[in-house]
Amino acid sequence: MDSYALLIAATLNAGTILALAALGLLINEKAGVVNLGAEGIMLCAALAGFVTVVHTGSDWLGFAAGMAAGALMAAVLGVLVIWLNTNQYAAGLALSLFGGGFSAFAGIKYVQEKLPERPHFSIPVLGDIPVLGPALFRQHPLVYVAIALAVFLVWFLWRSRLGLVLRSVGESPESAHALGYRVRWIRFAAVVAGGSLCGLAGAYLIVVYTPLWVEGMVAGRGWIALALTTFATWRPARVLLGAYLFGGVTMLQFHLQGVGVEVATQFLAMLPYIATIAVLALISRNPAWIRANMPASLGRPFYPGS
Amino acid sequence: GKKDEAAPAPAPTAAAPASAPAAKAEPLKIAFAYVGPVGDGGWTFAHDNGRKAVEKEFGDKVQTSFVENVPESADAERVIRDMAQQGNKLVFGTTFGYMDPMVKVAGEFKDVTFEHATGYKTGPNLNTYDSRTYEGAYMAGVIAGAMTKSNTLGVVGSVPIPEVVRNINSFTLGAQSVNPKVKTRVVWVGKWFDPPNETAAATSLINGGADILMQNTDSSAVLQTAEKMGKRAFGWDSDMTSYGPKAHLGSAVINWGPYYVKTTRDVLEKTWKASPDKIWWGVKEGAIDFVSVAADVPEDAKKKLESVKAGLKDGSFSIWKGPIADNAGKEVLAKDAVADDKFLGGINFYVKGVEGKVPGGDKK
Amino acid sequence: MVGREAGAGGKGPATWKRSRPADERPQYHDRHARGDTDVVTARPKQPSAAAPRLQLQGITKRYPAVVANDGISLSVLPGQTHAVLGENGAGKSTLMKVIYGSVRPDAGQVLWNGQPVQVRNPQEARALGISMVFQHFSLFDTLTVAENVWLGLDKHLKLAEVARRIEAKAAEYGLPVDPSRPVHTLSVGEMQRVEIIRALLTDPQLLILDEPTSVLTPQAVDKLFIVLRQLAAQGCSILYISHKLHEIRALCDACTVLRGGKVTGECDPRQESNASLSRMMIGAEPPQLQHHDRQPGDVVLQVRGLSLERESPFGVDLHDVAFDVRAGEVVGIAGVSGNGQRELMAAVSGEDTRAPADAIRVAGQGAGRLGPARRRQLGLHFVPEERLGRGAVPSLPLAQNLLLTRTDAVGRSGWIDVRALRTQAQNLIQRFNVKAGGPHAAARSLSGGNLQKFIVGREISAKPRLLVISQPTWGVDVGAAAQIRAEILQLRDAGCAVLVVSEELEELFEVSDRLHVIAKGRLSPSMPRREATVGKIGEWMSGLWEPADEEATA
Amino acid sequence: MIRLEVRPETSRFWSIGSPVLALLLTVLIGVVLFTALGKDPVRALQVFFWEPVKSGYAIGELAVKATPLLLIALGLAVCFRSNVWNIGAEGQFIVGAIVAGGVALLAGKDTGRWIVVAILLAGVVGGMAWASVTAALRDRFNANEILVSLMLVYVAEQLLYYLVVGPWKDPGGYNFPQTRSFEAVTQIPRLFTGSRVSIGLLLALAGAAALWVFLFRTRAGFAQQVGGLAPAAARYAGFSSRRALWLALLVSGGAAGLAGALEVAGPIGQLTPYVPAGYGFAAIIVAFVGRLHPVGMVLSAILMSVFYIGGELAQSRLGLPKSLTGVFQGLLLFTLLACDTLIAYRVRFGRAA
Ligand SMILES: Nc1ncnc2c1ncn2[C@@H]1O[C@H](COP(=O)(O)OP(=O)(O)OP(=O)(O)O)[C@@H](O)[C@H]1O
Ligand SMILES: Nc1ncnc2c1ncn2[C@@H]1O[C@H](COP(=O)(O)OP(=O)(O)OP(=O)(O)O)[C@@H](O)[C@H]1O
Ligand SMILES: [Mg+2]
Ligand SMILES: [Mg+2]
Repeated sequence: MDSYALLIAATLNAGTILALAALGLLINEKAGVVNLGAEGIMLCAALAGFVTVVHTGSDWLGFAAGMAAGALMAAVLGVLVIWLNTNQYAAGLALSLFGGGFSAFAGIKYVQEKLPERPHFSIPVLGDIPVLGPALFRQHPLVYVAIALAVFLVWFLWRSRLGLVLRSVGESPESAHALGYRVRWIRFAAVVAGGSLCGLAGAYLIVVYTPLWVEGMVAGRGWIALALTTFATWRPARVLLGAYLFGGVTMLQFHLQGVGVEVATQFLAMLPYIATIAVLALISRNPAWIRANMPASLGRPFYPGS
Repeated sequence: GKKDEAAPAPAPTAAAPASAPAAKAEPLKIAFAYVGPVGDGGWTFAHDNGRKAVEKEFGDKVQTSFVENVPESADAERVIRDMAQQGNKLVFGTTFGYMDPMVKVAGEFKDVTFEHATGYKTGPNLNTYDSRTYEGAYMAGVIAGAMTKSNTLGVVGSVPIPEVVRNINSFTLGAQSVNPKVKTRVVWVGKWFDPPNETAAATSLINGGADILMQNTDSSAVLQTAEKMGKRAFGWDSDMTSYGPKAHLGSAVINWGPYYVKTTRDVLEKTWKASPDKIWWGVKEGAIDFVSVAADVPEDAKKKLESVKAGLKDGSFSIWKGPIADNAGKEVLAKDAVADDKFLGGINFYVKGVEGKVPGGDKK
Repeated sequence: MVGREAGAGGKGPATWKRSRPADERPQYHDRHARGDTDVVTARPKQPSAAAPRLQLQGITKRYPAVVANDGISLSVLPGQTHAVLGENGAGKSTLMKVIYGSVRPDAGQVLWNGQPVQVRNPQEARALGISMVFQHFSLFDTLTVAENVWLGLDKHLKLAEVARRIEAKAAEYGLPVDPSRPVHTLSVGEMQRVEIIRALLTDPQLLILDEPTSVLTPQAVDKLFIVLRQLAAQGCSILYISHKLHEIRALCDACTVLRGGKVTGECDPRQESNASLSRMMIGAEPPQLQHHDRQPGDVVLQVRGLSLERESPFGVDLHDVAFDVRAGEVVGIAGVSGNGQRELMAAVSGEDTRAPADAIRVAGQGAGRLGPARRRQLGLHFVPEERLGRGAVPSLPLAQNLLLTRTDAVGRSGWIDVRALRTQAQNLIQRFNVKAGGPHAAARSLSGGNLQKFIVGREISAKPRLLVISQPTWGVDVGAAAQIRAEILQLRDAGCAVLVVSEELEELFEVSDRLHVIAKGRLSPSMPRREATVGKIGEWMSGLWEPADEEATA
Repeated sequence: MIRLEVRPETSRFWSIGSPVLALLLTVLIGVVLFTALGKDPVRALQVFFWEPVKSGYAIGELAVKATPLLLIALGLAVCFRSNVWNIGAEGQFIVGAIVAGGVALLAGKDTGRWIVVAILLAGVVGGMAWASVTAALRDRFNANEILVSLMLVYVAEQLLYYLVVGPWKDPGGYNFPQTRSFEAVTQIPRLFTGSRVSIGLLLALAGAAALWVFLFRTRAGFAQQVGGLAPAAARYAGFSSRRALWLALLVSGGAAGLAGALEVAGPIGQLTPYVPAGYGFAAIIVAFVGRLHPVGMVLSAILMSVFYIGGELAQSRLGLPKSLTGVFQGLLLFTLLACDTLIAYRVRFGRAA
């Protein structure tokens, strides 16, 4: 029983990385911009966060640095795809490749660094409930922030006027432009916001999940976060659920090994990826479903005045 | 062998002396090919410490350089050939995957000495060397057996090759030598160096009840996970005390320095000889040690550790001495039989007390 | 926060104020509340009742390739319905965008109610009281009507309040629309209603309409005109752009004619004829079409019992469609857009191959299952209504665009003879008077009308046995439209079977020998052109044709 | 204020000038970086750009590196031109290598040279098969090919790993994760003695020529690209989008698989977990930098290899970190994308009037 409580706790922990990044990407995509640079952004942000914590000793400054790094890189992408009308896929890939290379390069000095003692968190009272406490209430505050963020986004995107404007820009930038909205700046803001959340995810990975800098340590989580937005059909609550599902599958492969299930470990290691593919196929099967939810101008450049 | 560049390449390492006396003989150029980054804090880091030991020992008589992150793919051959072409007379390749490329290049450059770590192919100018990491694992096991409360130990494994399986077994044997009730659980991450997954694997071992962890991977992630979750663990390859001061029980370290210094001296003095067998150094030669034992380890465990170490040093103690049975109950070493290096090199089973099966172990 | 004191003054011109119904006033005040916070510079300081509502002086807008507006001056009086007339590319839309703040002029001045203003963006324009309905709808398909309107309002309102106001406005002008429906479920006419309601909700003193009727049925046009006249009577000025001269003559009381970015004339359209207006626009009257009666030949296209379920959720089902097209005749299909034209064209052209083979026969062969390429081999050529992106690849040169439907320059092995291709394109450009940089010019560098000429030319010069052409002159100016229509008739006279789908009745009356009407996925019986009247066709467009008629043609 | 103004027509000058400018900018940034790292920039540039091409042997090594990059990039160009975003070429490369390796393992002492042909075909088939998973999921379920193809990379890696630690493990290999070394007869024929350049280079160059003809001189190639430029126009013209999807993925999968076969039966000579070396991802850069044009890709594959080898040399000669290569590759792609703006736009200084 207790081991399952801990499995749940580990799942929440692993899922939060994905949730933060995927919610950020969701904001991007609702505004019509695909950010294939998520992986590179998360890497650089992780490094920035790590370096900051190493030098200042403050986790929160680390998160802030991660967000700033994410925002900065996303801004570069934003300028390329929004103002220079560069192909979004190509620019995103470039960002991923660059981020991977740059973080490895800049991080060499930090490979052996370690962070000061990691704090423990527990919500008073709730954290002491047997089973539920260790499962749910002894998490890092950002775990709850991710949940709150999803709830906020539901309200923001579907209930607030600003959210409506954001969606309208992703839906038909031409119409939004005709109505006088500053499409490019709105998209840019969304890209930067999304990038900073990806950055937060990277910082969370390194400050909370694995407090250790290693090149390439994001290990595909940026791509999985991208997949999450599609298979959540661009709904924040589903993004959250998907992130936990995926975090759970990742943990499960080790859990199964630990309890002695005899499957070739390689097949267990494939599990998260095959799960992603399967869910993606299931969700995408119904084109009407996708069309009704996908921002109509996703991935398309916008030329004002055409 | 092309002698294109007259000007010698600038010394790549900061420690190299700025001005070589012109009158003196050319320094011996030594190159190291590393599989990981020198800053991994583990395997490659330990090798690089060995390189630094050589520089310290011989000063301006040698000039060392290295290439890190050399993939164990088609690139290895080019990098190693380039090292030979650049006038290096001694080339170390520090991972198993460089074996075939080194065999190839060694055939082309007869006047260069090649040293390959952890492989099994040799040649007239190619030796293979290794260190008995399992001795360190055994010593860690002794401490773990004494310290465990749940009698469940956990090991995060990298790749299920005999070396790693041997270490897991030795760890278990060490633990059982002080606490027969001990069981070991293994989780494989499939990579030598993958901190996030090492973290996840360590977490799941702890969740499954293990209270002391050991790892045969190249990062400190397992130790740090134990620190965070209030359990205990060991350092591996190098002293990792500072990565988890509270969790750290001791570090099984590899010291490549002695071997590298000896080899370099042999080459300098032209006494280097080809060895058809693997040159395998351990506690006895000063290549393996167990250091920084935690303060709260009980005295008898510390004593036991010291006696094991002493026994390994003078050869009076053998870790792999029968009777030893595998975890299916089959006897693999009869009573009082001592395993030879060939046996050790092919270990492909778990000893009694380790749970599960070696991945791919049933195939042979 | 600023609402009260700003609203109190009622800074609009007197005429405007007088003409407003009392219950509209709070909204009017709201608008000015916004104006105070956001667009201080844009607000006229001192209203003067005598001044024209809008005055443009020497507006110039240069684009890299052209001077779109060259020193244009015009003025619009309160309550005036002012037409702006000109060929494609004359600069009408650009001028409107300058007024609405979405394009910034290089030179010139805008006077609003006598005060010089700088309109920097559409929000400022709306704050002044200028609203615009664009040539292409600026609606968001997946959003509801209310959300769409909300996005076009600068007021801080709750969505529910917006919905209430939509209903109130709809009732006032007789433009019923359900605020909770997603826009993609609306017909084109309804979409335009949403656009107009959105414009009206900003309480405009000047409403700009850029080609609003190109997608409407005659009935819908009549309804729109009623609304516009009502607005004008209330003192709202209207700037109205259309290529349909009779509309302008029916609706407008002033007219400015542009040619090549310059004003070439001003007139009272009620005093003019189509011919005189054309002369002002293009310097000549459009050639009169020669429509000789001719005995049609064999059936080239035969459609029988064609029923298809919609493919897209926003589409229309086809029910038991049947018709013939004979060699040497032009058959027209009238109807309001969104009644199955798109689906019928896809089935006929081969883009949709779900129909049973025998439901569509081309030149005697069952073609229902054949793709577009195979149908072209049977002699069926098709001109789609969308030029850019469907009829032509925007980024490719004209020469390459030939390869979409023409294989003259392609060898048997699939090898392309580049030189032959270029010559072919050059010949087309000359023969059809396409204004383009040459065979290497990218399709997107052409104006809509010129691209349409090129595409029509591409299909006509293939010497088809059957030409299917959808919206041949949509948004195309009078001169080019006349040229395209003449080409269609020439083709007919040469013995080709032609099927024309259009929403413009004028056009269908001009070119067709027989007419069908499509409504809700059903096709009416055919009617000879001589018997066709706007009234009757309009009736049929709502799906009301006598069963007796059906028997008559069966 | 800097403004961009749409050119009436895309600039021919800049379509060639932009990659050159991008390279110059990258080198410039490199010089700044080298100086910042305290290295002599002239020497660094020499190591990076001159040493990899200064001798016949060095050029041979360059070709060894460029061959898989070019082959994969050629396939990817077909995909990207058809708007099919296959970014899982790495996975197709791995599976091609696996299947080719499987065939190579069948060879015995007395097998004939024909086995090489079988190995290459097996690589092609393997890569195609892996790519067709992506194609099928996109075709049948409309699943996003970017994500599917990428996820399949990880799956392929595990599959390879499973085989080399499991069923295909070398019985005499001390349980190390690798297969036996292939028989000598499986070795891809080399072009010259003393160099590792194999017939793979000829295949890649022939592929580039074939691609040029296909894209620019055949109607099938035209049809293939229209779907990427304007899907509705392709439907109108009757060019099947499914056909384009399958063709694109099969071609690129086959090319990547072929590269995998050439790699395992060439310089590597056995299957190990280290077969995947990132060529599939680097080829994406090659494809873009070569602007999806066969000739351009030949040049960019060479350039990319220069970066790789120069990066290695910079380590052993200058003590610079290996990851510099990744930085340069990323930078090059970035600057190129930015410079490409000049093709469609003209830069104007001053305020928008
Ligand atoms: N954004 C732009 N960039 C460059 N040139 C433009 C732009 N917009 C319009 N033009 C040019 O300005 C001229 C006027 O275009 P405009 O759209 O105002 O014409 P129009 O009179 O509205 O034509 P139509 O009757 O087809 O609507 C055209 O020649 C066009 O090429
Ligand atoms: N952003 C732009 N950059 C350059 N040229 C443009 C731009 N937008 C429009 N144009 C040019 O404006 C002209 C007219 O464009 P538009 O899309 O308004 O066509 P149109 O007015 O509908 O044409 P037509 O009246 O012939 O149907 C074309 O020549 C086009 O090349
Ligand atoms: Mg216009
Ligand atoms: Mg127009």
